[in-house]
Amino acid sequence: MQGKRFQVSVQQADFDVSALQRALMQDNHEEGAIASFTGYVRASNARRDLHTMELEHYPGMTENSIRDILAQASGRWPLLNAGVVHRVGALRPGEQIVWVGVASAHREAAFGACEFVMDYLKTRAPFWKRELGEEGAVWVDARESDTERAKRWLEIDE
Amino acid sequence: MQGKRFQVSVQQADFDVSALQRALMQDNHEEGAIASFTGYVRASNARRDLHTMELEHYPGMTENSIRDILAQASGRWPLLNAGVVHRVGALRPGEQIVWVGVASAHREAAFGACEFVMDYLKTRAPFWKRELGEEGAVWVDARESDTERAKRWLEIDE
Amino acid sequence: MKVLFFARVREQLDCAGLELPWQPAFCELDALQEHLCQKGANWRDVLSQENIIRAVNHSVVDSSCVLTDGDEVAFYPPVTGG
Amino acid sequence: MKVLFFARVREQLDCAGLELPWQPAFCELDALQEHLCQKGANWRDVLSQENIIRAVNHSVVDSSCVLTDGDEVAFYPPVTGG
Repeated sequence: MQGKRFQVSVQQADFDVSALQRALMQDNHEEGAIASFTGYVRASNARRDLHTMELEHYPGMTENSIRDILAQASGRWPLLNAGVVHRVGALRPGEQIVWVGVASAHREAAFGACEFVMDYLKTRAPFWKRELGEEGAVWVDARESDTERAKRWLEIDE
Repeated sequence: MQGKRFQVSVQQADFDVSALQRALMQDNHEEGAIASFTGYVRASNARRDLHTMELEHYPGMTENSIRDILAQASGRWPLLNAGVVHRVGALRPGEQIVWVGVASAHREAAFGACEFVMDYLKTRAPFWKRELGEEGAVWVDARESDTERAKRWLEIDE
Repeated sequence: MKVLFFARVREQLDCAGLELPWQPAFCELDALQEHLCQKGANWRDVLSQENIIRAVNHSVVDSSCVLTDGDEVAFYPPVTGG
Repeated sequence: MKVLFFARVREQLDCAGLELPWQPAFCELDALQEHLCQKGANWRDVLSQENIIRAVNHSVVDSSCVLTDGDEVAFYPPVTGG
């Protein structure tokens, strides 16, 4: 088995999920499964018509915290490769925000790790969303349900 | 909300996950989340060095059973769109076998449905794998662990 | 009536399928299966395997069921796709 | 010592960050925070919000901790990425 590779990118540019997924494959074809998640800017919102989503982050810490999340995932599941791409800046409805991809020999590990990384990314990585609509700019509030989902993994440990 | 669309394809040709994922998006940008799974032909095997994986299926029933699995998933989760592509014929190590993609407003539904569809696909859809290696051709045995994973969903119902 | 065999079952029978003219004896799946078993010792061995799955008109059936003229019946081993 | 503010906190303070010359009084995170609160009523209001998260050298800290010259400290609201 080749060494695990973690690809992390925080970028303004859009990304191509096919290319990202291909980059998770090794030459020795050990991978049987890739689970991936892509998050998009939704058009509808309880409060207003969204025209732009602005994403701010904490350069340096963002990359470190994502690498830490991937390292935790690879301690829980037998992963081969994993990658995270998170966009920052101004995004429009329908645009891709985030991609998480996890390659493993079998699907159990790939699915588990992909969901774990998303749950931790949502509650740990220093990104902040601001919605710009007709009524002006509003910072998005953290969701209690995201905190609860991330806590599940601690309960599984006990 | 536009109507749910289920895309099902059983084909010899390879597929592009970016194009498949884009096809799950609607014009009204209701999607916040796409979870996807891609299965690959693994090179290593307990018994022999694999050089070709042959996939046989039951034309007609295959497509019907996949549509039935997608309909069951959309009864369990608020899905927007979903798609399944499954290849048949002769495949080489590293090649893509299957893709499942699920779009929903939020990630909980997308992840849950994607894993459900894979578990049911593995245990219900009439596909059979035969491995060709140095020692000849061997039909792949069904895995007990796949049956157990599919049963989880029945237990969740109770 | 169309009868199909897949994968290991098809290989073991050396037969991908049969077109059978309808007979009243085929009005039950178990009866059709017994009719096929009478084609020879190999047929009985193969079709008596414990894990054989039976599908009627593209739906898996867990026990015998009523058949009618024009039905499509399939016998196959546990599936291994995905 | 570098102090950074992000998102709603940055906006409320109208300040993205400060470079502070090291003082022995900054040897604890709580003491540094109290020093910042003394910059004015608005600073005290904003930095006293219950859900403020504190990070030292890119790691979130749950309680006060020892600081040393050259540390990077950040104050920010709950994260909302992904």
